[in-house]
Amino acid sequence: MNNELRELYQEVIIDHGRRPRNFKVLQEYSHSQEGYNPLCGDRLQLFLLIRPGPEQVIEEASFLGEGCAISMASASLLTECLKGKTIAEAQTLFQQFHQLLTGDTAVQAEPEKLGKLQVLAGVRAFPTRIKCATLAWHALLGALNEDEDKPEAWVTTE
Amino acid sequence: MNNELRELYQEVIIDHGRRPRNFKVLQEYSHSQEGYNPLCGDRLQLFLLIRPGPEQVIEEASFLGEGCAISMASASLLTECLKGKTIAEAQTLFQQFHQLLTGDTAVQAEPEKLGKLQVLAGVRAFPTRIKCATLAWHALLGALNEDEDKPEAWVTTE
Amino acid sequence: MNMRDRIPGKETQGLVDNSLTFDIDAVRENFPILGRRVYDQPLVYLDNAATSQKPREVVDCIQTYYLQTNANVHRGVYHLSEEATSAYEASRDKVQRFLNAKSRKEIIFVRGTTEAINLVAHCYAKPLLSPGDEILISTMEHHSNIVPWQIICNQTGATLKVIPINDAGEIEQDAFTTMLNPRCRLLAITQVSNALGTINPVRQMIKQAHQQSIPVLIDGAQAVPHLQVDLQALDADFYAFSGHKVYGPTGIGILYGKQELLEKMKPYQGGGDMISRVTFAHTDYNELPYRFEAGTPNIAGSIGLGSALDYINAIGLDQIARHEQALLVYATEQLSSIDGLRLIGTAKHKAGILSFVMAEAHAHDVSTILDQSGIAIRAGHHCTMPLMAHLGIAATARASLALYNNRADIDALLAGLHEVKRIFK
Amino acid sequence: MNMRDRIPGKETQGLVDNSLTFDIDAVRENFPILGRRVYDQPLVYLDNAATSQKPREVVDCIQTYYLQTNANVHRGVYHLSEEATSAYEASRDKVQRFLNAKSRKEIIFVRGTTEAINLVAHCYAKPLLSPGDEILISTMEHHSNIVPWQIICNQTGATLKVIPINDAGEIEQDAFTTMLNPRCRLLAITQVSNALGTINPVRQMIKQAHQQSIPVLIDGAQAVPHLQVDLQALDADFYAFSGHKVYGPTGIGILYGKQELLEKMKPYQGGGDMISRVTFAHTDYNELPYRFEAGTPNIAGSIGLGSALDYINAIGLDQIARHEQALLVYATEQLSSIDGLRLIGTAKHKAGILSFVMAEAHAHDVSTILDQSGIAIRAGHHCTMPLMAHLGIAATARASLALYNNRADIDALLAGLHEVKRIFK
Ligand SMILES: Cc1ncc(COP(=O)(O)O)c(C=O)c1O
Ligand SMILES: Cc1ncc(COP(=O)(O)O)c(C=O)c1O
Repeated sequence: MNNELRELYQEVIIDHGRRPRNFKVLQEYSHSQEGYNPLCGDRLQLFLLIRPGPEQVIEEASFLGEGCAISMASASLLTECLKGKTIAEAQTLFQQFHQLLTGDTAVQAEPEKLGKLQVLAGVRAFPTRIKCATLAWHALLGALNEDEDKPEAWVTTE
Repeated sequence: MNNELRELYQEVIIDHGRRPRNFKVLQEYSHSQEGYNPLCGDRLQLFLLIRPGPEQVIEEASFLGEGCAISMASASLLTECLKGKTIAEAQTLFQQFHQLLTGDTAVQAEPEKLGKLQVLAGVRAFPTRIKCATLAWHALLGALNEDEDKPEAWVTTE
Repeated sequence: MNMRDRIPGKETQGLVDNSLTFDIDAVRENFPILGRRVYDQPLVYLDNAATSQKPREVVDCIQTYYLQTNANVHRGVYHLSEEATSAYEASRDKVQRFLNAKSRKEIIFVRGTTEAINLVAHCYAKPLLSPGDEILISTMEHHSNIVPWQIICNQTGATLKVIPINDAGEIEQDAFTTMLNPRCRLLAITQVSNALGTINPVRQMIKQAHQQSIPVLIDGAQAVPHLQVDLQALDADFYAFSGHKVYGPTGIGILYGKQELLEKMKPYQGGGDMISRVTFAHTDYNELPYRFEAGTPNIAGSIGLGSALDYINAIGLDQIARHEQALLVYATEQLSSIDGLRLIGTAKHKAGILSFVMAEAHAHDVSTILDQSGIAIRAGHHCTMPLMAHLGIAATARASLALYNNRADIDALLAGLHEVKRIFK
Repeated sequence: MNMRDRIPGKETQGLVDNSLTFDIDAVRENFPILGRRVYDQPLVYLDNAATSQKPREVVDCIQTYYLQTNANVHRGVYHLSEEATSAYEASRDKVQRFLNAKSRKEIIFVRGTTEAINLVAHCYAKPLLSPGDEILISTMEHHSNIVPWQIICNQTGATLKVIPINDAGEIEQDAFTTMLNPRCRLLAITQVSNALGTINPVRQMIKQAHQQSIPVLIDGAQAVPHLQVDLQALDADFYAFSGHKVYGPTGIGILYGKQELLEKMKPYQGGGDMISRVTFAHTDYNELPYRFEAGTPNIAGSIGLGSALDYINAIGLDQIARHEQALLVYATEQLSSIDGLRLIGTAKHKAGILSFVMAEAHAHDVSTILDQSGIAIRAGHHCTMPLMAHLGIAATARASLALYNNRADIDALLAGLHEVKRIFK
């Protein structure tokens, strides 16, 4: 196994890929969004419970779906991280995560904000897998924009 | 001027191309056929007067049209040759002429039957010009088949 | 370009690599890309169902065309244009002979299988369809043989009917027979499945369809590289394949259609070459096959395709089929030895396509790990999403064979799959 | 492939061949076919409006692709496929920059100009048309910009309207202005006439059409090789051109469409790559530009086109235009000196196209005689039969220029035409 593979398939990822956390439908949810990657057929449904109010906080997050280890682990880790975050914080998290994977220089990297999500940094060496790692994240953005403009039936990373 | 060009553009051809014989509509005709080469835009209309009877003889032939020296000369020489020929003889003439231009081995060459038409032998070295030389001839075949199956509005050498 | 000097022909009986009757090492030399290294590993190319590699002969032929002959076809009176036109039309003749079509007029150059099927859908089927009519396809079709029919069914009110398959991935012949009916306007099926490898009994199916006067389109994209196709024996009404999957260039493919059907069809695209006379009021269309070839064609692509067919002929499709079958048997054995690996597509008659899923790892992860060892396979739905839905899986990993693959390629694949198991232990 | 090392760029100010600012001899070296002999005479290629010759860079690029990178695009997770996809998509970016389009989503790979126009006719115009609606074209259009509109007008009951031209071969602007009206659904005109050389004032015409909310398609087949095209400045709604006329490969071309228009259009062909999700009941189409690129594309062709645009950029279109204009002036002078020769197309703004008729000899005979001296020109209707009918001639002889033509080519043409006059004395 070469270094890139070792970086990609870390213990945590294999574990979350195999036993994703929060893998269920929330009993009560306010937002839901399907995410789909037509390239490989990965698909998932993200569920969020956001209490209305001035400070919109994500109280619970879960998902269901099927796909590769990267997309499942990324979704699993995402749902773990989201709990307790405000919408603004979630959006910052998206940007940071995207920066981590693509090295986008428009966004200043603040890796400490990502916490455990940093285990996905190895994806950066595998450009074709970035879509897998960001699938749940695109679903997150879709869910948060649901109220605003026309809600898409599903979002894709294509 | 190289030999091939000399062979192609013989005096007779230049002359017939410039001043085609029988270049008119017949006052009375029994058959007529348009010929058209979409490749270069050459077009002509052939007119035949064939008296009905057991021995169908072509009494008169003429044409009108515009095109290159080869197509005009070939049409002019054809109308000269057709007069007095039976339909069967005209068909043999077509085969012989085709043989002259293409070297088709399915047909035995009898150049003496072609008479003056032999000046067109030089076309053989110019494959792209064979269609020009045979345009009037395809119109001839079309005219002779007119009575039989569905008459085409025009025939082409394409 | 005398290939017989460079390619071991049928006379070479050196039994390299066991049951093979051509010299696989010599053949591999014809494909320079096989010498490439990926991540410092030798390339093991097992994605031939997506596209095949090209022998040097084909690439040289394209190069020579551009550097020595290039001109537009059909309309020039000068030497280069004559040469280009002859080469282009000679390629059509090669395709005709290769498929044993009755006439060169039945061979239409298109971009690929997808365009060929769209052409038939648009120019043949659509004008025939009324509400209640049916188009019959199978569960294992490629999107290219689904979507065009969906589009015209939507436009006309006709219905798309789907022949079921069994667990091995074979068409249910009894169901097929009962689905043939007078409202059926066309049967469109693949000869070889790109996702399962299944070789369908198309000759028999065409016969049955014809008994009810139903015309048949065969998607030959995965068949032409691997099986001898005799169109007159098959009696298909339409047949489609892609150049890039038969060792030829991209951007070129063939639609075959029976002359009496093509004659009745309106043209597909309008433009140069497909017309014989244009006025602003009216246009007369050109004769076959040109009526369906509007605009400047892919001249170099067509000539390259002819060269690819020459290459195949020099080796012999029977030899290629024997080689690939032997390798398929070996690969099937080897893959079956892996714990938790399940082959998808176990038809009795199969071409060299091995689709599989692994208990531990998703196809996508399998492909990424193999890639790091230089092994190129495909992971995904293989443009057969409805088939995947039927199978209840989102994706398979797929290794697909070509004439230049050898046992070493399969052994590398095996080693790679063991690595997958180590990572996902 | 660093072309700047091999091609004399703008910095080379050696004024060879009079007013030229690039080294024409060095440029000719880039085109190996120009070294060919025909009937033992050096080739003089003056049929560039039909198709251009290819620089070695472009041919090498195609060869390198096939021998080192070849794989199918968009669907592979392995290295070769990634490389091929990157190269293919990089080519799209090059086209976008070359034409200054706003977004890469607006750049669709097609077979050529003909297919591009058919796509717009079929997917954009046809669904809009009702009886009484009009499509506006001009008298000087190529069949590819006539026949697609005729077909959809026939199908929908719309009317094809034709803007007249004056004796010089220029669009009658007054007539054009009066023909714009609320029933007009599309204006489709060529930027440069392939038969006359006329450069139409398309920017102004687009502005006028837009004032009445009429969208405009520009046939750029003869413009892109010779003029700098800035799509954002031009504000064309659709723009089409062919790779093979801009020093690129056959079988590839571009349709540009404004994003907001493309978004609203139904797909053209159905198949792989143009969909995002397929069930037997329903299909979701992919996003732009892929929605219009069904099936395996002409990958090598697209990459070759990118390389051709690199080649042009390395020399500079402004330089090319200057060179061709200077040569056009010279050739016009020389041809005008021949007794009985009449130039067809004498617009004030002209590209390097010289159409003519001779009193003594038909164009076809002219071409045959020139060919024997190695000179390739075109004779015929140039796929503009309605224009020929308007001019009252069946055919013209046409010499058309490219960046590698020089005065010696024109001098050879002159000598050949004198030979014609000797034969037809
Ligand atoms: C003005 C014009 N439009 C359209 C075309 C058609 O281009 P293609 O044959 O590459 O589709 C041509 C080339 O012949 C042309 O000159
Ligand atoms: C069975 C089958 N049909 C159709 C196609 C489409 O071929 P292309 O993409 O060359 O048009 C393919 C290849 O992907 C295939 O495998």
